[in-house]
Amino acid sequence: MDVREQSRTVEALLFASDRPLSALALDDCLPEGSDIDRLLADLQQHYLDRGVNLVEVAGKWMFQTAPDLAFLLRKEVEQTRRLSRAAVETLAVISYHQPVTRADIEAVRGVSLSRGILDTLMAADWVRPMGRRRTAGRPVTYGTTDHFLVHFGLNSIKDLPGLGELKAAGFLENVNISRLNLLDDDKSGTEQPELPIPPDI
Amino acid sequence: MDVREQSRTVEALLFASDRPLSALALDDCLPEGSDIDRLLADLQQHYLDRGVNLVEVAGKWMFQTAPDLAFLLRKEVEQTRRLSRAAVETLAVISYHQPVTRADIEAVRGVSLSRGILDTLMAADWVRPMGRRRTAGRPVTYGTTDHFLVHFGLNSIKDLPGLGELKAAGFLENVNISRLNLLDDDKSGTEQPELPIPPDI
Amino acid sequence: MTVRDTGQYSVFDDDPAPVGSPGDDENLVVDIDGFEGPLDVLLALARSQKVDLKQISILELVQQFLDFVAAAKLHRLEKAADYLVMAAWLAYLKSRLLLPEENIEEEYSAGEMAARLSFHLQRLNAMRRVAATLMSHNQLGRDVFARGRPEPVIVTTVTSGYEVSFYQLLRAYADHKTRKAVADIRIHQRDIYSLDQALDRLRGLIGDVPDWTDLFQFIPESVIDAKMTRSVKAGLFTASLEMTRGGSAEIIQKQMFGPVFIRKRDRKD
Repeated sequence: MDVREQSRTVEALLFASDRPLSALALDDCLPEGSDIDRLLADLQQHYLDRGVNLVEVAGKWMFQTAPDLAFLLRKEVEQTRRLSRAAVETLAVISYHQPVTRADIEAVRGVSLSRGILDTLMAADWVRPMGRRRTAGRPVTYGTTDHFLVHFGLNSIKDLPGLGELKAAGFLENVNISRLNLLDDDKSGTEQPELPIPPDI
Repeated sequence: MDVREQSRTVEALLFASDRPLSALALDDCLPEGSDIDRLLADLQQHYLDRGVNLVEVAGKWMFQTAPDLAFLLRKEVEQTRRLSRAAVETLAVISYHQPVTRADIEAVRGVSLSRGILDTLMAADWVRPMGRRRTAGRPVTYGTTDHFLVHFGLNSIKDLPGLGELKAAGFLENVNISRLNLLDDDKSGTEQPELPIPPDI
Repeated sequence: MTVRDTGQYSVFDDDPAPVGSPGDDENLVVDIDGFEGPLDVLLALARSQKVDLKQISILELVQQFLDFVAAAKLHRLEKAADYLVMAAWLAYLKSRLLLPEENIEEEYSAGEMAARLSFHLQRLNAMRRVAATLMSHNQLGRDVFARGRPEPVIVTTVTSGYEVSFYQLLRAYADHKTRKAVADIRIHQRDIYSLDQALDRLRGLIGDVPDWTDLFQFIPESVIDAKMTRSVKAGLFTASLEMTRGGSAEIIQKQMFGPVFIRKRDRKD
């Protein structure tokens, strides 16, 4: 292994490591007689005016964005957040059972729908009000948006795998589907036509 | 911002990320009139023989360690869990034949698809449902994800190894049709011979 | 030889793998579990002919498979109906291959059937080869590595503040269904004749009857349904025991499975 290969090795190790590495640790990966200090110094020199620099922190080495470009990283800090488990489940229920009312969702999930879940799903532009059901109180029904389809790579809501397919794919262990389907038949209100929602909702 | 600074910017952004970035997203961080394609090509060239390379995967760009150093790095990082042979074969059938239905996969492999294979591949985010086929029963079809391409270092499905040969040999034609074509070009799909063999041979 | 699926994936291309070295048929030890179905066996057998898959002798292949199944029968073939069906089909193909073509008026000639089988084997073989190639490709996180210490920046044309994969969505729905399957146990309300009803009826009627009476005479006439009748009988019997225990009645049964008689009893007796 010549010096060039040694240098490439150190470069790759530092890049792939999830923590700063000491010269000693790096040296362990190199053949006997390698001059690790020299390799590090050369690499540092090579990266000196590039977009990333090789820096020594507390006696260990790591790659870091050049300080003058750090603003780039801060500028776009739009970290994606994780949806709560309840929210994912609510989204799943809405997508499979739409159009559904709040009460439907609660009936299906068996727990009351905490405030903020629907708001979150609507803010994410995955769920939208669809209309009003022609039943007492004329509750608002919810369904999924086009953006939902785009996000999950679906052409239409009919492309969601059915229960049989979920089971076949191994998602539903030891569950009797025919029984599930029966239970789902109590999905009320499917026959009632939806009323269009007024624009101020 | 001169070209040198633009290059440093792109380098810093790509280096900071552990997932591929699209040229479009990178371009958003550059001043008007920057030639992002040129910048990427130059960077790729610069890193060509270094320990870290700039690669295009799934139509996006990312830095990763040079493949020839794999033997050195492997011990550094925990081995990815081994897939069962059935899972690997299923992944291959899906990636080369996509979009495919369960029945297609079973026809090619000559064995029914056991539980735990599709959901494992989906959990690894390599495979996803694509839609439904317009045939009786409208079965769900499966295909590969962008993450699959990234994981295997492919820019697109067209880059799958050996794709051309498989195509030339007629192995990738519609699974069911090709079976019939082999026997009789004039036969329509409805007249499948009733041979006592499950799965279809 | 024995073949075991270790669950590990190996680069099996050009391995003369599963069926073992050709020629030692006499020592053929068969472990069906080692194979993924009959096509897998056939491919392994075909490979053992050590010729291009396009040139394999289907007849010889068929015979080898039939031998394989015959040997496997001694073991646990009942687990593998597919093998038997395939064997039946191959036996049929073999007979067709041996018979002169002109005597047969069927949709497919033996040659076509053989070609079709050959095509399937070639395709499976090809898929296995590319599967092996694919797995030997550089894999991210195994052979090549992304930045190990990514700096927290996400450069995307931000579409949504939340990250949920399709898998997570399906998983959530499936988990919900699984929980629901456990939670939603509905017990149908059953029509039963309660002990209280039976006691009321017996107490009300027993005074009107002077002597030993068959307990089942007290079954209300309105009860005609068989299930309900059973419930009423059980109720009345329990009630009669209860009343006997309390001293307000006595019961007698003269033979096994015979009728139970009841009569009112005075405490003073």
